[in-house]
Amino acid sequence: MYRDISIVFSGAAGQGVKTITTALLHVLKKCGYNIFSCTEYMSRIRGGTNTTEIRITEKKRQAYVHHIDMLFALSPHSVEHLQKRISSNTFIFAEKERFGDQWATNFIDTPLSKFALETGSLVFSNIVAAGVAFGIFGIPIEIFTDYLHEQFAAKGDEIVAKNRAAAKLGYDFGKHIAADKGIMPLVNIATESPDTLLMDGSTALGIGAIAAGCNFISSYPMSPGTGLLTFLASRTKSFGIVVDQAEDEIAAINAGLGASYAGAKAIVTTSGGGFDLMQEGVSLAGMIETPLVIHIGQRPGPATGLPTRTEQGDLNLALHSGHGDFTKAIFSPGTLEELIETMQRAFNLAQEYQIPVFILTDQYLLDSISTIHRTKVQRLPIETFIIKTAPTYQRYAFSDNGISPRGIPGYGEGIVRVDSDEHDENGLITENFGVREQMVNKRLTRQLSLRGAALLPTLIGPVNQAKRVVIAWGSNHGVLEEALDILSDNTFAGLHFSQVYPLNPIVKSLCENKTLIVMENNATGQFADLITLETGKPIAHRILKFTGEPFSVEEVVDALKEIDHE
Amino acid sequence: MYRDISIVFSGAAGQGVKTITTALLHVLKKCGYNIFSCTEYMSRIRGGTNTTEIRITEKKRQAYVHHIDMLFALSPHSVEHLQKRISSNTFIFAEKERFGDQWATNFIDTPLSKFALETGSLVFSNIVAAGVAFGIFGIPIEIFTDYLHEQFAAKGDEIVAKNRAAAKLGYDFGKHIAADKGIMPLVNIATESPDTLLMDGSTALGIGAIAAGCNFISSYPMSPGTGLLTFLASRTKSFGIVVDQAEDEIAAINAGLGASYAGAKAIVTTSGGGFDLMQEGVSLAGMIETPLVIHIGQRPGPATGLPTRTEQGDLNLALHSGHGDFTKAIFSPGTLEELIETMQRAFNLAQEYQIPVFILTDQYLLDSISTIHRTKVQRLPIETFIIKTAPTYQRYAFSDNGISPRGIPGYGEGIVRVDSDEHDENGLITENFGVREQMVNKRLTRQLSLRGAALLPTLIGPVNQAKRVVIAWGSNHGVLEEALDILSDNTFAGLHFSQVYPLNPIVKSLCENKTLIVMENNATGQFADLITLETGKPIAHRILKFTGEPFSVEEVVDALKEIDHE
Amino acid sequence: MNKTATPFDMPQGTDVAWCPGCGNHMLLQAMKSALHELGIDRNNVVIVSGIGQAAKSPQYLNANMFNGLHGRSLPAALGIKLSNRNLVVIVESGDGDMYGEGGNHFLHAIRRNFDVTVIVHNNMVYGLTKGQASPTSQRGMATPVQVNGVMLEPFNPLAVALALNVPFAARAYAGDVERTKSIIMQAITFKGFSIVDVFQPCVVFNKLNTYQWFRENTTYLPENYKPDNRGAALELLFQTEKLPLGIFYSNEKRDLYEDLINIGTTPLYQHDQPDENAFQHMIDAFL
Amino acid sequence: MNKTATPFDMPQGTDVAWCPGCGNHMLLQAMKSALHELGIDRNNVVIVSGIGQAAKSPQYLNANMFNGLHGRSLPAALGIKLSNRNLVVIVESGDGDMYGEGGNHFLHAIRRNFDVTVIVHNNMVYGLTKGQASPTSQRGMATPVQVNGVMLEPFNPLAVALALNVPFAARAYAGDVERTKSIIMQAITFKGFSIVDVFQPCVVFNKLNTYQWFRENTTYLPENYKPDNRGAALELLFQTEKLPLGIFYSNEKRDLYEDLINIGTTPLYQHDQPDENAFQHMIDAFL
Ligand SMILES: Cc1ncc(C[n+]2csc(CCOP(=O)(O)OP(=O)(O)O)c2C)c(N)n1
Ligand SMILES: Cc1ncc(C[n+]2csc(CCOP(=O)(O)OP(=O)(O)O)c2C)c(N)n1
Ligand code: SF4
Ligand code: SF4
Ligand SMILES: [Mg+2]
Ligand SMILES: [Mg+2]
Repeated sequence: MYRDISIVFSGAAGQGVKTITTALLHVLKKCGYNIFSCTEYMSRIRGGTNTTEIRITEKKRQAYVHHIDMLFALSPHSVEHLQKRISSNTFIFAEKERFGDQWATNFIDTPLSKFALETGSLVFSNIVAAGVAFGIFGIPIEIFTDYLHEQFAAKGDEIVAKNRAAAKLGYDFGKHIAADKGIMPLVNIATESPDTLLMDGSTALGIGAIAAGCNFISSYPMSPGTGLLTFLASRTKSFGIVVDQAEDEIAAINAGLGASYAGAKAIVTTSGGGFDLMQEGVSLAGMIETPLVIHIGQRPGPATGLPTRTEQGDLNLALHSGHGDFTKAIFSPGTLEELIETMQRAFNLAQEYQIPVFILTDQYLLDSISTIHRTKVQRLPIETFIIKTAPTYQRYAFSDNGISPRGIPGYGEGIVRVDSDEHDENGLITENFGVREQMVNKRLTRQLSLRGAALLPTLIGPVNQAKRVVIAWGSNHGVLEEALDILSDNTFAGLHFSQVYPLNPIVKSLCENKTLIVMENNATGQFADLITLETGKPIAHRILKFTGEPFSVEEVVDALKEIDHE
Repeated sequence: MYRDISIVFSGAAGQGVKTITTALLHVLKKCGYNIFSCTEYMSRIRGGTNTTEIRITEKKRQAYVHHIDMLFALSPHSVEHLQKRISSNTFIFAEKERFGDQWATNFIDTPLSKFALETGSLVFSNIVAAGVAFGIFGIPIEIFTDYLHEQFAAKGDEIVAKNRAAAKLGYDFGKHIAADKGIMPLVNIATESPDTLLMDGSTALGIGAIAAGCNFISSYPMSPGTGLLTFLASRTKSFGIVVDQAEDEIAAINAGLGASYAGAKAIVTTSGGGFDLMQEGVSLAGMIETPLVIHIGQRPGPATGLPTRTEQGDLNLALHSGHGDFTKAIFSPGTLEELIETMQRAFNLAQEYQIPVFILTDQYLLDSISTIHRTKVQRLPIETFIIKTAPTYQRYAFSDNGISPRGIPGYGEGIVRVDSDEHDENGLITENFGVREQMVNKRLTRQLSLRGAALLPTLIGPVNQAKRVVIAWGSNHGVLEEALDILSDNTFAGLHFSQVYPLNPIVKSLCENKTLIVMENNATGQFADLITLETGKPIAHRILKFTGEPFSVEEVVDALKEIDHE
Repeated sequence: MNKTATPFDMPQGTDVAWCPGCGNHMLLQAMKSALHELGIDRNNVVIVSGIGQAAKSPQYLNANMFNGLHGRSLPAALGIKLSNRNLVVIVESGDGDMYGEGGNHFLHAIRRNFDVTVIVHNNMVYGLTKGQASPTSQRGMATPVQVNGVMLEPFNPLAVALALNVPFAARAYAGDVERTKSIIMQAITFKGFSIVDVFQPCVVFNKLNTYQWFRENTTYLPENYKPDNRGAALELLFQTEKLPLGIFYSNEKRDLYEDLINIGTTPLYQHDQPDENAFQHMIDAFL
Repeated sequence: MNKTATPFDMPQGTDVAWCPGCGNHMLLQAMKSALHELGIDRNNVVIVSGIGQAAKSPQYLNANMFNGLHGRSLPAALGIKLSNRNLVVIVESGDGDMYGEGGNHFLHAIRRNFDVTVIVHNNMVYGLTKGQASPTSQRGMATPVQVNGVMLEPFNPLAVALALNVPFAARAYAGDVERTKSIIMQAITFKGFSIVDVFQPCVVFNKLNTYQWFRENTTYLPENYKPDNRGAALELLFQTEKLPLGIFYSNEKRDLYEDLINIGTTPLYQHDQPDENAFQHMIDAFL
């Protein structure tokens, strides 16, 4: 009797893994199950192997697990690809006729094509597959057929009827297999209110941006940063967002800065390689003190690397991006809530401090689907800080905190000059050494208050008592939480950072007299180094993964246990 | 009686400061004086104020001093510009008729134009000025007139004669003033062998590159990186160097990598802003394991900043450049000897380890002129590491130290594939997680031996005994040496790093139980942070300067004294 | 040189970093007069530039200024225009800035056809970095990098622009302030992407293309020339003897990007709060 | 499709990541046959590419490969050619790779006229990143980013190339393997910068420009067409009804960059030690 189940669908690109899992997720959500889904796919449009894991859990979980309870293998390749995750407890559903030689006797022959053809066409295979899954779980078929009705109503009654028929064939087969193999139905662990929203990370980011008043995006497509661009593009009309697909990343960031100079709330989105090209623009943002939000969807590098996989390798890159010394902030959300909230925070901070602000995510986080309660969609007040200029306006007037009132061209009677060269208070070029020094200090002074305002990490477990603290950032929020929960060892606690730079001074005290363990998805431990630099504390252990896959709950548990035994 | 004198020439761009100082330096070198010269200029072609300091010293010195013993002010602006460096001990030579209102009674009226016109034309003013200087120093005029003969012989006897006449007028005036003002002639502190070479930093870099067998440069002009490009361009013929001025920095680095792939010894040169644009290329170098030397002539940022000034602000930028984790090395020479040597080392290391290697210099170092004894021009054996490929050749064959034999296309029977995507041993695209992990490790393993082979810092003074160690890198070698010498306090010693990354493990032991003081030309202390990260040692004091000027000997002495009093 | 005072003059005593005799001084005068004669409110103009001698122009012109990165003026100008289409956006750039480092933006900004005026100070050399070849440098010119003379085919900016269907293409000569001013005025008035490539003598680094050279090697398009034929304009631009000056092509029929993407006349800074109903509606779609 | 075995075939069982039915398969076949029929030694060819579906081509062709960064194939090709002019250097790129991200290099590589053959797989869409507009996308095509359809003027690559005085410009259609092969052969044989823009159907993301569309909307240049007139070629390229295929322009009279800068035939890897006399001589000049 499953209280926590992992079902994996895997097949070639174009085989419809996405259709099946979307249907499943919607229906499961409607039933009030806690669901989480993550996906890994190849850098190709057809063929290869794409895999999606759906977890149905009693507690709300937001992490990838390695083990597979049920596998729907749509292609022989997928079994090969997932070999390491398959155990003797894994039920493997596959279609014998597709597998030929590669058929194994413990597979459950699932005649998707046959049922689909019976319904009228092969296109129904995916609905059959979803039907099978529902049959096995023992979830009432009506909820699924209602969903199908909703989806296909526009296409006419016949289509709806056929989909229902396909679903029914699959469903009955599933029920039959469940009985046959002794698979117990999913107990009712459906504790979630139906008032939740189902979405992936990119969507949450987009919602956050819109909530922040974002009205300009210029970007060049690059996985996994593109999702945010398409999300905003599809909302152009409702929210009056200007969307421009740039000719390259350099154009994107310079257009973003031009827009921001003129008063827009601008964002750019990209990934590591595209971001490399934006660095001079980041430096310009620092110099002209113009707000900009930069989203980096991380993926494994160097160079093109693994374009559709996940990694957390761009922290140092963002932190030290752009030549010269100036102020930055970096957010690293790990849940839908955090994605929505930190995006708004990023916009507000960028406006208030007139600096470039980064959001670091990764493929795993952006493509993972989960739920958030409608009421948990945080709305921060939108702050703008634009003033109407007086005739004597000076864009870079000196001030105590380093920040000058922000004027924009065409609003007020002042002239607004921004300059990539070192400049005076008017924004005009200067080579005066004294002014230079003051301007450098002006650009750095704000770092102090920014530090004080930095988000505190989320405490996971008894941080005060525990002697070991496991530190994670970004997408590793869920996996750390779950691993610590499973470990249930009071000597361990966790800290999750959804802002990685600057670090609030309180972080230092949190780390006092602890054995620090940092887990992150890169090869060297970039955040580990940053913690040391910012707090002076050494890092005792680094748990690093850089295969292109996210951490699984199991391997984090194992890694922590190993530390425990040392 | 001067044993150490600082003479400063200052005027508008186009007024000939360079002509005067070049003449002086050549003649002084011929006389065997120890000379050092540094220059600061505005980002404009005509007008403004350009200033060159020439030091004649008893000991060999390679540092800027703040105080001015003698100032030749060719324009009123220059006095204004240099006000802070002028004291009651400064003799100011200027032409009354040029100064009008701005004339001060303590100036020495020096009728350069009048003498020049007497000789025939205003163009001789610069020669007159040089003559005045020689007259004051009491250096025999013949050495100067011989130099003029050499320079102008090709232009005919009349020109030579006129130049001599101009020189004589100036010289006599200088002698007269010296006598009048009680300026003592320069004692004979000429201890240098005449067998020295006189050159600036860019030249030394270029000589190093040629000595290393460099045969390809592709770059886009950017101060102060351009000097290396023009030096190599002017040697195209003698050394068969392919020189291509790229359309932008992105093209430059990608052309460099293409060339290196095909077997060339390639270099690119730029400054921080241009380097920002090269970052994706650096990442590619890391991924395809292709050697490349990258010269960054640093200048003050962010953005365009102060284009013709000096700073050491790009260390973090270089260190963390390019997305993804891979191996790099960074050199930071501080003297002519080090420039020549580390450039060769950079090429050899790049070839041996198949990695991008950086040379960080700055405007101050590149434009400073000094001497190096002919025999001190180090020549390292040129190493290449290219193999003739066999039919079964695999570009990324796994090996213990992570380095695979390097084949190039068209040499041997193998096929040579390099790939920006994650790849297998053949260089073909892969998405296999296991191979990915092995390849990341392959690219990082070599870091270990690279660390062991890292250059040790130069010890200045009694490092073992001293309780305080002052750390400098790059262009601050000379100023640290001189400041410690002047301080002559046994509790202080110095370390100069001409390689800043990776740090040799021995560095840690050098820092054991010392109060560490780091001096550098940037606003945050980038190398200070790196020392802490690499050695675990905290930095007690940071001496930072970021006005766009180099450190002066005086201010370093003062800063160290202040620490002493704490 | 016609030096009438204009509201675009900088305060007296402003230090101008250009060399005496540089063509930029005249071009600046032409620019200021053009803006003045068009009666444009200086609070409503943004001059966008990159880096170079040319790109310093807005430092000497009293209006809003975005003096950005080398080569990147066009994307910045695009961002500005799309955020507030009420602003008059003018780009001032050098031949290296626009056609070298900025070449890709040149191509794709033209494709967009947003309303911007691009003035390129084409001195056929990199001035600020001391005399290397620029994309428009003529064959044979020796420089510190091109020691054996320039060998590349000179970039033909207006031909490329026309190949991309630019709606307005003109060439001027800075030595002729009056006609340059008039061409600039027409370019600014033109709705859409207008480019004016201005021959600008650099008296220090370009000893080949001097005032005299330009006078001898240029000629204005005939009075009766009709700038409505792309093919004919291209033929004139392939001409290498007497380089024609004037407006080669002008065609206001191409749609403006601002209209196509339907940005309203309200500047973005005035609607930076999302519509609350739309927001709830969007959210609810994920229920 | 003519699938003769060639020395450029990859080992049996090599996984090809393109979609079934994609035009790239045919173009690959044309490439391999062209190289084979020209009798080129595969050890002597370097295929350079960027990133995209098109840019994967060299992964499936058994020769030396430099599969570099998105948009950056041309500079890499330049570096390779200048370091060893004995190598046959071919670039395979997509429309986004070459004309979008790589636009600036496209301009300036043509100006250099080094000996390289550039094959652009022009599917008028970004394939690998899932269907956004590319510079050559036709107006009106809706995509996930261009939700209201593409609005920009499509990039006219060969017109731009000709404006830059490219010496060889051709267009092919991947659906016609034989004639594409023959055009590619002529491009490779041509000494200088040769570009072949190949219409390549993307069966997944471009539902507008399908095989059928290309068949209906293209036509070969007449048999008697003489590719020696730049103006005439441009007129043909401005044509928007039936898009002509074939060699628009071919002119071997332009000097090669390799000759102009006088690099010898000895590859650079063979002279990577400085001449000792020259070195001493250089040093002594600073005495
Ligand atoms: C990214 C970058 N690369 C290089 C430079 C150096 N740089 C400044 S201006 C310039 C060229 C200027 O030439 P042009 O645009 O023709 O202007 P001009 O000075 O001739 O008016 C260069 C290469 C820079 N500032 N930024
Ligand atoms: C610097 C950078 N930006 C963006 C990307 C993402 N990217 C990869 S391929 C591609 C576009 C491919 O389009 P095209 O060149 O037309 O090739 P196709 O896939 O259509 O053959 C993009 C945007 C990248 N890899 N690198
Ligand atoms: S260098 Fe040339 S372009 Fe620059 S200001 Fe002087 S004359 Fe003008
Ligand atoms: S997505 Fe299009 S271009 Fe890419 S392989 Fe598939 S059909 Fe070909
Ligand atoms: Mg220029
Ligand atoms: Mg394409």
